[in-house]
Amino acid sequence: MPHPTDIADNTSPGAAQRSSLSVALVGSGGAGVMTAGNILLEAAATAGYYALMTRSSGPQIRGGEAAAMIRIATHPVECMDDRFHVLAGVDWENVHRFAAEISLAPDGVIVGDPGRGEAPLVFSRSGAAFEPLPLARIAKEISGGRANMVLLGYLAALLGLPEDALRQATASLLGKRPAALEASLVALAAGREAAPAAARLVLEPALAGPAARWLVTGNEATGLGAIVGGVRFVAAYPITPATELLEWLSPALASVGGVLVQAEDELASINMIIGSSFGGVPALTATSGPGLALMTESLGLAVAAEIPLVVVDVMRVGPSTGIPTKSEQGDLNIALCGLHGDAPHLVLAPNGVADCLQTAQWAVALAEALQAPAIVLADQFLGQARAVVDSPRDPRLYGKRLCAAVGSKDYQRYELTADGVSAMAIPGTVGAAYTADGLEHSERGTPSSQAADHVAQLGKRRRKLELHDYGALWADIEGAGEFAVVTFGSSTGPVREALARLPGHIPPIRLVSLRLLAPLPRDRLSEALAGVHKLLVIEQNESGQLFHYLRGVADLPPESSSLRKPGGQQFNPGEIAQHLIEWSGT
Amino acid sequence: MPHPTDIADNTSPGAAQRSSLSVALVGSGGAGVMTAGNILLEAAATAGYYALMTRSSGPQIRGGEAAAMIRIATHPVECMDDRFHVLAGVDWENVHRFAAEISLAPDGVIVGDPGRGEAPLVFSRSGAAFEPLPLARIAKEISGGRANMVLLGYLAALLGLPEDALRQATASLLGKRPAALEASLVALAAGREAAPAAARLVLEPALAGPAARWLVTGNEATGLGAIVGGVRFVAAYPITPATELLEWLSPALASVGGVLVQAEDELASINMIIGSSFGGVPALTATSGPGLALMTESLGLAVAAEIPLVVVDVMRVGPSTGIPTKSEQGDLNIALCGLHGDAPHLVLAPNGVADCLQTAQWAVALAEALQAPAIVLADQFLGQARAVVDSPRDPRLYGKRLCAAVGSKDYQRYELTADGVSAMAIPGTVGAAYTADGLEHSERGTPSSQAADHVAQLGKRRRKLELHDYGALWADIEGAGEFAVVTFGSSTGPVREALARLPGHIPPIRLVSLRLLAPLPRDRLSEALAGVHKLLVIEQNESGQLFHYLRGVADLPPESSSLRKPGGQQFNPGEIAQHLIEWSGT
Amino acid sequence: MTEAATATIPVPSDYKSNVKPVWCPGCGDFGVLNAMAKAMARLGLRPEELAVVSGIGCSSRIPAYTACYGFHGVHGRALPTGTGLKLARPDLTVIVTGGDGDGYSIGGNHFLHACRRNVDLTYIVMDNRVYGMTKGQPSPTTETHWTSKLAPLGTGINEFHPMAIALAAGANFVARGFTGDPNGLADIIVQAIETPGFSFIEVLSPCITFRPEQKDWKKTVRHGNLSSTADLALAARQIFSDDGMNLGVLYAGARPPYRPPIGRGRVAAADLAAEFRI
Amino acid sequence: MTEAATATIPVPSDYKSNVKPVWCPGCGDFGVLNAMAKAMARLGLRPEELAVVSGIGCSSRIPAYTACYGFHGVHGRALPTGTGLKLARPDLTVIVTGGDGDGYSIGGNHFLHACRRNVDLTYIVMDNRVYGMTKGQPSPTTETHWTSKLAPLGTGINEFHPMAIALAAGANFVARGFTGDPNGLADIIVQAIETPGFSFIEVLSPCITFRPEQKDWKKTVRHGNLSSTADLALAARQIFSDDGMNLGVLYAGARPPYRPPIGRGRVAAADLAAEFRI
Ligand SMILES: Cc1ncc(C[n+]2csc(CCOP(=O)(O)OP(=O)(O)O)c2C)c(N)n1
Ligand SMILES: Cc1ncc(C[n+]2csc(CCOP(=O)(O)OP(=O)(O)O)c2C)c(N)n1
Ligand code: SF4
Ligand code: SF4
Ligand SMILES: [Mg+2]
Ligand SMILES: [Mg+2]
Repeated sequence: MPHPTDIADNTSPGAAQRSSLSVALVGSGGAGVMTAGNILLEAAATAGYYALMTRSSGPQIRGGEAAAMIRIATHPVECMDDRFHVLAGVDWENVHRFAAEISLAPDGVIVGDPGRGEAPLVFSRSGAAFEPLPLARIAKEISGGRANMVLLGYLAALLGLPEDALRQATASLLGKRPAALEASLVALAAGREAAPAAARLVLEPALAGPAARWLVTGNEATGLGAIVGGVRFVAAYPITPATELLEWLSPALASVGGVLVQAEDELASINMIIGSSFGGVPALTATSGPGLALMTESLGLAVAAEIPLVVVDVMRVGPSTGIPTKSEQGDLNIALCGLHGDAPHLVLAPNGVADCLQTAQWAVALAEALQAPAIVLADQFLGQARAVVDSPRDPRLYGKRLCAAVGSKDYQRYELTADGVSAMAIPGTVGAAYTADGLEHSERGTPSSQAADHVAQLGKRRRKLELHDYGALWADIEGAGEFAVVTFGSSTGPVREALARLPGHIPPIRLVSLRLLAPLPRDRLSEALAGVHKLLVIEQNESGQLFHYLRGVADLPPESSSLRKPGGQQFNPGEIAQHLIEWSGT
Repeated sequence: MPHPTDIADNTSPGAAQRSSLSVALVGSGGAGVMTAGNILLEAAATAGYYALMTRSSGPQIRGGEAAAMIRIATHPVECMDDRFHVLAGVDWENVHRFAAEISLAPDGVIVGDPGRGEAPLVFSRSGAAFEPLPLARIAKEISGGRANMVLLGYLAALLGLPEDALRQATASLLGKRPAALEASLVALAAGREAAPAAARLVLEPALAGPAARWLVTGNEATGLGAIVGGVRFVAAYPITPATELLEWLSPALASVGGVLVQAEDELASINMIIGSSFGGVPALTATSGPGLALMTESLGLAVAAEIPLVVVDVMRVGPSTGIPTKSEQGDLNIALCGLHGDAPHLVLAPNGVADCLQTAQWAVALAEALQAPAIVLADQFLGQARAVVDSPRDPRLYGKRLCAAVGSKDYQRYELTADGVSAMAIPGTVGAAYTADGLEHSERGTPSSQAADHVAQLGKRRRKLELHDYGALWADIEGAGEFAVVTFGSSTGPVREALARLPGHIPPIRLVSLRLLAPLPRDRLSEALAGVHKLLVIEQNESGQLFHYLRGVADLPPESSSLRKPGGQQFNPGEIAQHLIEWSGT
Repeated sequence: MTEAATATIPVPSDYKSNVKPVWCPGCGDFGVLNAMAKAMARLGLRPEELAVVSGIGCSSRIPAYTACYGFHGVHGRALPTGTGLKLARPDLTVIVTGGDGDGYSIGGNHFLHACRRNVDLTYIVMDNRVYGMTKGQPSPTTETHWTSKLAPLGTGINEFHPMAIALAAGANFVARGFTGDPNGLADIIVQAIETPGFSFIEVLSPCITFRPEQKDWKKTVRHGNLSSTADLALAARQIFSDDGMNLGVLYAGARPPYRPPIGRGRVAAADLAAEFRI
Repeated sequence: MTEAATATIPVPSDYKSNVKPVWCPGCGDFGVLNAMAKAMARLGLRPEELAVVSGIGCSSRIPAYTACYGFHGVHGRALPTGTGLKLARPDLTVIVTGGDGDGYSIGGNHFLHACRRNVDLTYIVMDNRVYGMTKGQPSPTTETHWTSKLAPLGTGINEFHPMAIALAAGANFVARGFTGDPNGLADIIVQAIETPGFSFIEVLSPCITFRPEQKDWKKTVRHGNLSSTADLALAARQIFSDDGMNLGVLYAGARPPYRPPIGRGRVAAADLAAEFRI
């Protein structure tokens, strides 16, 4: 049985050129690691590559050691590779803290200034070769020259990135500071010169131009999807890792005539967007686990009073304050079952950086169509990863609410319609004034403690979600065969890549990546799993939340099992491939 | 196949005496329905009967129509009967609102003042005979006489309750107001005189004296259990139907040297009890669904920082504000899965009025032993029902925490012990100062964003709950056979009675009433269900929360199905018996 | 309200719905409902241009008793709901209502920040110094020594001073009314609605059932004893000698309200994608 | 702290742990930690008799840097946690700490009610007029026109006045300190802890990273410019002319603290069952 590293992504392991290369840039605070990383990413994009960058930093609030982790490939990438090919250090201060996140390939390279000492043993014991580069000395010779730029020039040469692309990217990021730009260009050139002529780690040429590509983070894509879907009001309270989404939204909303308010807390955020949506303006808030927990009472109100809205939860490691800067898929439980009483609502999850756009947009459309709250489960990985992706397809889904007409006769806000959706009167509509209520109510909205009204309204609220035709977007389904993997969100990237590493694998394995988690389209899932007799549910949390949820509500094949890993460190394709081989072999 | 009403609880249907009789007393605000009901209940207790009383009232805040529903029996009763044998109205104003709650037996009796007109058709069409009683006229003839007391005297005679017991109960409830008491005794006698000599509805003689019985509500029993278990600090915010629990606790705690604080909101409540428990004083809060929703963020803190505490959720109809005065088992989802991240904790549910004591006491003991939060799912029915019960057995379970000793060397608050429980240092302990943290942490408690620490601490927190020996209290298991019913909480009463109505039923049906819902003792459940090939899960909510939870985490027999009913109206034994017959017959 | 009524001069009854209040007979909140209806009629706004938002409590039941658009939300969150509504729909007149428990206990933070944010809302608190809906527990404004089942020895805590907090937090209009004087109260409500920014009205509204002694308020209130000023320091000084029974407008400021830029952008949503294209 | 140290005269370093702060070099919070340690040493309390409770934020990291018992809870809830701890354990000295976001934004309601409840706590807020931990968003005390990514045009909202609110809500001790003057701040902390009831200290503590202009505070603060009074009206008047840069004790009242009856009951728990026996 082949070991997953043997079947790694690089089509010709021994060859000079590779289809995917991963670089980790590290250094202490102020070393310019992030600037260099961003330039490298943009250069890769400019040169026609796909790419992905994630970041990590030490416990210090600011100014501590940092790591920029970049993967560049000739094909789309939605996760990091198992191993890094290059570790490039401006210096090595405290960078041993990143050891768990940066596993070096045995044939990898460590680049650093010999004057700064050796790379920590946790890295060098991988067997990677040390390539000395006198960063300080070279930088010193350039007026305004900085070590990070020298290192970057060297790296670009090592990887075979065209010089032009690098210069262009540098100009684009540093263009506003001409002096810095000039010095940087000189430093880049100096670094390039110092690189070996024939590097072992060279990328295959990019397959196409970057014409139809975007460089975007998941948080930005989510924000754009929300606005395109129709959101014009956002109230939120800052929280890592959702803050950047809000910071992107604030000016963007203003430019399209919308508004973002910073609320005093999450209780205010959710109720402010309820107010806006009651007023007819589609609304959203974004938060992370702790904030979502504070919103569940009022999410129940949105269910009962039938107020459309979207809550984006950019998940981080829990429970409690957990690890704010790391990713986990641990809020599935609370998103699905965190409301008191029987409170049916929508739960969606994007399964890639670009998919954040489509999923957010769909969430707005569904919330508005079904007059129900929708929770979007993004996560720190998707939200903060910056990626070069194919320009996302426009799903052409827009918020459209069934509204009561002026002068509706005998208007009943909570009328028991066949499909469960009843017309909502927007304040200002003559003759349709009503009071929205979180108390159980009659069709007219008058509070009622009669069991019959309760049964009827519970049924209405469930029905409207169950009867809706969600179309094909509910999941991405790939492959065929009697074995299947079900996953969601940011676990999809490594699962998909693991499967791609097992071409022609016997038995063949299907992939179902769920985009709509609640209500779970049970019939469609059964269809998607027709003929499957062995199922594996893969997710990033400790307790197997998706696995238990699916067992609870769906009819899974008898041989169903679970592969899970707590957050703090993403799955990599290799470990999944390894597991798939063992699992499908038994 | 017999219809469940044919197999009703009354051992000899045609006979003059019955083992259980149900009476509904109704009237408009100020008619004294509740006073009369309470006296009747206490009289039944004094006469050696078991009994149960629930109440209902109209939408008005105060002073609206009211109904006291009382069941008196020679055997313990934990639910209302299918039908009422007597409907007694002081007047009929708006009492049609209780129609759904008061279903009259065809051989029942309606008692009322002919001067007040007839009982609403919704009641009289049951076929019940109308017994006219000139309440107003009789009461008028007595100085200070009131119609409710006349009616009560009549009722007692009708049911065959000893005169002495009634007088004693009246004295006990009105003893502080001698004038009212005297007038009442005269009115009772007058009512008794007006009753027919040979009533059709007479109780069998009580089997034993009331020596070892209690008259208690579930809320009171919960409060007592908590205090006996060791709770000395309560912080809470009023909410129906938990308020009476708090109102009982306030003076009771003071008398044992504890304290109750009214917090500004539920966020404060939960954090105040966290503070108390961190300080070493066992603590509790009580709330209902909306309040529980506000507490989940900080419940996660209690999980992560390993703070023992108890939250009692007296469930009412949800979602949102729902129906505050009615019961539902709809908060199971949020109690089990409402915390963000992987946050293992305890969830318990009392399955009867008296069991509230034992379950609350056990919850305190478990929370303290496992340094974890415990949620107790009571409900409006259990909490507010007042019942005559056998004096509860003392479970002899007390909160006992593993504490760090003075001068512990190299004290590590979150040490990775084998059983997952590590010693907690109580502030004041010399040499063991530490900082409790909701951030992920090392064994010492220092915040850590390392995946390895996260994995280790997640494992510790899960392990301590999973490895604990919960003993026999986890469930009440009754009967044998290849068919089984699983239920919990206040649904247990009607299920148990339904099974009792099917003596010798083929196939025999087992009952498993879960007291410990999380962590679910999976092995014990498997044992309890060994040999079962058809399973029915019964619960009071719309979506089948227990059913889906059990499917998700346990291995249920292949033929498992669900019987559920939304809140607002309790299950009655007859409808369950009917369902069991159909279900077990196919 | 009939179609015709919109064309004729509005009367208070145009602003009441036909839903029967659940309040106890004699509850002070009836008078507040009347005063609101009077004020609305005087302002001549159409009911559908008005929205009444509330939390949970006896007093918070008021929206459904008006003929306006109403929102009966969760306990303590009426102000954020009203804020979101007004920011998204600046064309509506938004009145936020509730009780002392809803507004000052669980909702205290939103009260602080609504005063500070100064969105153009009118906030009417029916203060009965008790939790009516949950049957008689002390609220922040309850007198220290009032005993109840939950606090058998009294709360032992100083009372909350809503008007002092409103001033300190930056409300632009602060007044006290009495339900027993619906005309005077209606005057205050009209003035509050007409004053831009956040207006706060404390209304003494007895709870007949759990605080029957509050029936005496009709004897103890002092009409017009607060004198309206735009000087914050003067207003603060009045508050120091206030015993809670003085009626009238305490403070009417001129701070411009917070106005959201909603509807003013010119970019098409799809064009926002430009920044991501390589 | 070593065993021996408890017997000798305590020094500030006895009150610091060996956990390395995550704060940025130059962060104002270092000075607050030093001042707290100095104050503790002056008071001569043993570290294990002290508990330091906080919420979430850069400033809220402080408990673990002391050698006392510490509680690092969730965002905004430090005051209730401290309140519960103090009520259950009146023998401990409880200090609650945090930032302006933690205390005045999400935690505003608890601030109001802690002032009002007057439990014997000392509350130290490190005010840097920004959310440091989440990288630079405006807090309630942020100046209206300060621009940031989240509020590119400034907040447009009046600043929150913590001391005015504390006075209006009933805090028993109100003062302002500056991290750049650890001795003066230590004096204030000592006085706050020694004054029974709820003591509130606003500490100007610059965020070097997101508000570098706050480095100038060392030039703009005015030492001892607030004059301590027990007269609430006088204190209120001082607040009206305060620009936020005056240091010292503003108010030291004599309201008796809320003291729970814990430990004073005499009934055995099991005897409570008597009332239910028939
Ligand atoms: C989250 C939550 N906590 C508690 C309650 C219970 N509750 C309903 S109304 C109320 C207090 C009402 O007092 P107030 O606002 O003064 O209104 P009043 O009834 O006196 O008019 C409370 C505590 C609730 N509905 N929701
Ligand atoms: C419920 C919740 N919401 C939001 C956050 C994110 N958060 C962490 S710290 C913080 C603000 C900190 O500001 P401040 O209290 O002023 O402390 P500073 O960092 O400035 O010292 C926020 C919003 C959180 N942890 N929890
Ligand atoms: S309980 Fe009090 S506040 Fe509530 S309706 Fe009755 S009188 Fe009014
Ligand atoms: S971000 Fe600001 S407040 Fe936070 S540690 Fe750095 S300087 Fe201090
Ligand atoms: Mg009130
Ligand atoms: Mg701050």
